[in-house]
Amino acid sequence: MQTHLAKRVEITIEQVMLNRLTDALEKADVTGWSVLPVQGGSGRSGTWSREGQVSRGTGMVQVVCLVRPEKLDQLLDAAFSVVKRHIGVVCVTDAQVLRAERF
Amino acid sequence: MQTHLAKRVEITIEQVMLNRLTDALEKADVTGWSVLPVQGGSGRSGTWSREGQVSRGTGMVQVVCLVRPEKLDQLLDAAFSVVKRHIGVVCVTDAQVLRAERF
Amino acid sequence: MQTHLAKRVEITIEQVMLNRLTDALEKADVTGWSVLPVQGGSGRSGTWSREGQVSRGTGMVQVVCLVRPEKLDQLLDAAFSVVKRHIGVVCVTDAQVLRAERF
Amino acid sequence: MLDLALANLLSPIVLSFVLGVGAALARSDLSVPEAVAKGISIYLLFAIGFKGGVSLAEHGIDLTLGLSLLAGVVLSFILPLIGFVVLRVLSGMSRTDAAAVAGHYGSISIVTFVAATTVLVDAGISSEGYMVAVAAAMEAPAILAALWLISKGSDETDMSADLWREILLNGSIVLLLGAFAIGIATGSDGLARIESFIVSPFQGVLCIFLLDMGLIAGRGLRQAGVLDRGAIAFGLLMPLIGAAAGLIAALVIGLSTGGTMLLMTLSASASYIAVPAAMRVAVPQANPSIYLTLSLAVTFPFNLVLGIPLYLTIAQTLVGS
Amino acid sequence: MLDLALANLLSPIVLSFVLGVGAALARSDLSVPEAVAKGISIYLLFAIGFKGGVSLAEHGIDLTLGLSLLAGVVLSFILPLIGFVVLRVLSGMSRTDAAAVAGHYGSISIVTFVAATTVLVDAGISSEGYMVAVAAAMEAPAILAALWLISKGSDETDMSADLWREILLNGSIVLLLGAFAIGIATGSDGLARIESFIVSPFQGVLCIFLLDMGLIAGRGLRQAGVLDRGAIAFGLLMPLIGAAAGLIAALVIGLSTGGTMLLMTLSASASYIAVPAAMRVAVPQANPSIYLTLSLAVTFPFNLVLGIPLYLTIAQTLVGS
Amino acid sequence: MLDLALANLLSPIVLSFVLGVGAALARSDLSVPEAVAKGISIYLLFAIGFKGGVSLAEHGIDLTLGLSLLAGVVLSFILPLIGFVVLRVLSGMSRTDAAAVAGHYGSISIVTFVAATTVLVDAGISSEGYMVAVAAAMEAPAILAALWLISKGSDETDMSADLWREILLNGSIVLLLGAFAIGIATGSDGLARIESFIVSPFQGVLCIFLLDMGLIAGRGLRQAGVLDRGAIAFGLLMPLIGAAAGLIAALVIGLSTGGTMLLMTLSASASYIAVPAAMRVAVPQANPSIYLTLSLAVTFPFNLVLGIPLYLTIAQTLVGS
Ligand SMILES: Nc1ncnc2c1ncn2[C@@H]1O[C@H](COP(=O)(O)O)[C@@H](O)[C@H]1O
Ligand SMILES: Nc1ncnc2c1ncn2[C@@H]1O[C@H](COP(=O)(O)O)[C@@H](O)[C@H]1O
Ligand SMILES: Nc1ncnc2c1ncn2[C@@H]1O[C@H](COP(=O)(O)O)[C@@H](O)[C@H]1O
Ligand code: NA
Ligand code: NA
Ligand code: NA
Repeated sequence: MQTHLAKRVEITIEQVMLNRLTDALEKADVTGWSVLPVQGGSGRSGTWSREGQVSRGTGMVQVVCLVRPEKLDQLLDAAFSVVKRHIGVVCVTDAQVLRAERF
Repeated sequence: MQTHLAKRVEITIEQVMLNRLTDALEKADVTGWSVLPVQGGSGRSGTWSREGQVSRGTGMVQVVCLVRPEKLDQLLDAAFSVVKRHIGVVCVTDAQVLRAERF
Repeated sequence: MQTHLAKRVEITIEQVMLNRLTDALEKADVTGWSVLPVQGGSGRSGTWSREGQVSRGTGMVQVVCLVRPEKLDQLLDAAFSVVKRHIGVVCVTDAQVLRAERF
Repeated sequence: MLDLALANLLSPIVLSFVLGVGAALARSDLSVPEAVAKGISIYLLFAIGFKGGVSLAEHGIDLTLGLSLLAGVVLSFILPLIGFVVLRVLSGMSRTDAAAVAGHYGSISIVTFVAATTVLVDAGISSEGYMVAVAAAMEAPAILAALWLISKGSDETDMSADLWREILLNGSIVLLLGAFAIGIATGSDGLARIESFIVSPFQGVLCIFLLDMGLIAGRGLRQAGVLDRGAIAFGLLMPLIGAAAGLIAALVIGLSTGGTMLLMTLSASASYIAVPAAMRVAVPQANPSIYLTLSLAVTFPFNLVLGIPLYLTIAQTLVGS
Repeated sequence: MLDLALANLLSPIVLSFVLGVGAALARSDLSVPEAVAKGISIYLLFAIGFKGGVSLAEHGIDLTLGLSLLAGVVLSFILPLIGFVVLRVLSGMSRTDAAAVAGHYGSISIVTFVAATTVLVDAGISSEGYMVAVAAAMEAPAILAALWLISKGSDETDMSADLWREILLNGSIVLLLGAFAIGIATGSDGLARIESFIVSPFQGVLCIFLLDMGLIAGRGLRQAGVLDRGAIAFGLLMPLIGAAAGLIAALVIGLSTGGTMLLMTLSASASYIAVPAAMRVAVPQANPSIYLTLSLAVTFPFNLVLGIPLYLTIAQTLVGS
Repeated sequence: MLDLALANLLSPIVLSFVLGVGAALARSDLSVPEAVAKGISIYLLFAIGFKGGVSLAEHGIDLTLGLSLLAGVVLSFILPLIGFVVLRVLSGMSRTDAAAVAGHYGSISIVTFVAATTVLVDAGISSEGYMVAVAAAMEAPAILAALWLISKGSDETDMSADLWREILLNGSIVLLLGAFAIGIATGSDGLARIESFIVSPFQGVLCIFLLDMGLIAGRGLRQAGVLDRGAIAFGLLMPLIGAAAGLIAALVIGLSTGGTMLLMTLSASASYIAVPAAMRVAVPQANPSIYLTLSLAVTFPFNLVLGIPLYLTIAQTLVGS
């Protein structure tokens, strides 16, 4: 089956920042993403879990974006502008997608 | 630690189509997958979120399959037959797995 | 945007084993991970779904760790020691990350 | 009528809905978790089904039971055909979209039904317990009609035995009919045992559910751009056409005032659970934003706020109160 | 007895369970969200624990309290040993699987216990409030017995201080005993304040929970292929053996009719929460489908539908009503 | 006072909180699903808002309404400034962290407020219905004060129109005020309809919520290492300062005994929903562990267990009972 090169970008970020991130993505002309719930984790600021959250609103989510390789830099700039001062992790992998016209 | 080449296929699809997809996977002799909930997203058909879903049943899920490289085409054909006329995104990455006998 | 090589390790494991896995990760000096809920799946031990779980505690989760390449073996050893006798799948992909100092 | 409309407007139920709409339009982050909303809808379906069954067990089977079920099935099948024609005249929608929308109006909205029964209870008007079964019977035929309309155009639809099983064994229908059967089996003895769960707190729980419906409808309204003017007109006109059809059927069968009002409400209401799910599977090319927005952000509020008191007034006038 | 069985069968609680089983067997998509089911089980544990505590506070500590706890611990440890032997005779299961299954039957099912207390309340029969504490005491020893059985075969098990902490501080046990303690501390004054939360709607909430249990049991039945005939026979026989053992203990201790019936029920019921979780950690090589299906799709329905009225009849006959 | 403190301590509500703390400290896996906790908080906000509105509708608008709102706004803005100074003296926290913490103490904790109203209801003491609106008015000014304190230091904060919209249209505030408005509009007629949902089971539901709060506070206590001694002292002293400020305002305005106690409680309590979320967005460099632990694991338990009976005793002494 015919596949096309793409980049898979996975951004783990605080729920309260989600709207700001997706706004930035839209401005950077990235129109497709999926948001996955994260139920816990650990990092430099310690360990947390959704059910142990003091303020239930401050959990994290994972935003997965598939983009054409040439759009990657634009996307990373947009994501970084939001993630910069905030907790968050950005991870890029090479991928193949079906139906390239969608990205 | 000894690892083995594999393909990681990630299919984002409407919840209502999940059973049809997994049936197709089974027919294509793919026996291992995990289903992750998706809590929102954006694409050509607009932005949605699970809590803002009018019909709560029509959210999306992400199906992750790890398969041996030689099974990839079979898998993609099966997935594509379901995804074709429906909303959905398919993404393949190269991966390494432990315990190859499981795939 | 400057990115750095990293490994993305995805461990799918029973919820009851999660604490044991993260303890092992911590001992292996891996300090960052995110836990994603898994709502169902299929494997050699059959098909299951979270809502159809007899014992709601025995669902699965996916632990995603981003690490520097040189830490991979350490991580896999730690993960394998827990996954070995238990249900579970480990998958590694090459990735690029922003802000390497975090990993 | 004006009094009734005002009283209805000032009920906690309707105001909770209005609060939800307002919060969503103002883009507040107020939201009801998906699991809680699903839990509440399980509660409402169980309670309404059970109470219907108990009422049937107490009042015995009416001669009109069979006729009412038949009327429900026929209305559910015919209303989409009427709706389709009206929609093609009023709006510029594609044939497929129009058929998908029309299908929703043959089927029913169980919350609208629940709200209507609450108004009846408050007004002290009794109704046939089996109307719950009529509601269940009206889910599926509308889907059939919509798919028939679509397949008549050259568009492909994806029908299968699997889909029919899913439609007929849809969780809401099974729960509603199951609870109805349990109500019949256990009668008022059974009711006595669980009354303080399914009767006393009912209206309060309904408030929270309508708050959530309001939030969803409000979010829908923010995207109302997908609807042209003709479509919106349809969303307000079609419930009246449905109610009229329901009224005629009720008069022919000879239902009570309460039963008449409920059959009108069922006919006037549009599905937003069973039909959308079936449409996503069978007709993925139809745009879900159109039918969901119309059903939930236009017709549902109309029925809740104006339709229900109107239907009650008409029923009282024509059948007697 | 027949009357009682019939009355039990026609209670909304049992019928809700039957509805769930039917819906699952028919492959309806009806489901109760995981969070809602967990929320309801928190409610049930809190309510049953609290009421037990209040009843203890009111009736004072019985001389039999210590004996009952002891009996619970002993039963919980011994029943797996008996079950293991029976299972090895009846079924072709591996030693490890047999030991894991047997462990479940020493431990208890709190919903079965709750359903039994509901039957007692309906029948106006009082019981010792501390039976709730006995239930909690019966969780852990059975796990110990199962692990001992397994370690006697050459199979490795994965025991650790961590696991013991997890078992003993299992959320369900902590909540049950914690609520029990709160009930003792606040007594009937405390009960009066929250009565309309934990008493009046109790049976109704239980219906929804049993609907969910039915859905799960029904899905389990669809996979009943994992069980051989001998295993199924065990699932029906073992509760009777357990009940008999519980009965003897109750007669020796001198419990009331209600208490006797509850100790029989506890002994007859099989765990499906604490033990499976412990088994997954300690004995991952044992097949969870076998013990979960047996406990939930065979023994639980048996106890709910037939066992409970049977145990009550026996208790009434032997202790007096 | 001692009697009252003891009675409070032995209430099911406080004991449920204690149970949660104990379970978390013992590292039990007991937990309340996130969706259920959110559902319960929707229930509590709706109920408390509604009842406040009904009480306003019944007793009419007091001359003191406007003054109370004004007092709330002023207290909410000034308390963080006082808190900031106290904190800089007592603790070695950074300027940013200190400002973020201080902001929490100007804002309010709605559960503390709810617990206080429950104590009033139990004691048969009435209070001004509009205190609910005062609670809502006290959320935002504190955030403004905190951000002003931070921006005065050179640290950057991330303020925007968006953030203000989010703060002011925060789900909790919208729901509280919305339900308050519905209560005013429907009055005691409306209340009668949903009383058995929002009044009778209220205290029981609150128990489950406080169980969850206890679990969270207990987990926080396990991480209390982030707090130095000065910070902990602040967490116990600041509520008393707040209560004193609230008392003065209440005496000046001339509130009733109940109203005085509620304004003291509001001033004494620290936010753990609206302010933390705003701080995460605007001041990500402030450490959330510090302000969350202090607010939830130190000040909340203090108010719940000791503060509330203390404030009531003082109000009764100074205003009359
Ligand atoms: N190396 C990592 N791999 C995966 N997720 C991570 C990693 N580091 C941080 N995270 C996630 O990001 C959150 C915040 O990280 P931090 O800012 O380092 O505290 C953590 O709680 C995890 O959910
Ligand atoms: N480029 C993308 N990357 C990740 N997820 C996507 C992408 N495009 C679409 N999706 C997901 O698929 C759903 C439907 O996409 P669409 O059919 O384009 O509307 C979206 O709501 C997203 O959840
Ligand atoms: N090939 C695979 N790809 C993705 N997930 C898998 C795969 N195999 C197993 N899993 C996940 O791991 C669980 C247990 O697998 P197993 O031990 O093979 O029964 C399954 O239920 C899936 O959630
Ligand atoms: Na209709
Ligand atoms: Na047992
Ligand atoms: Na305050």
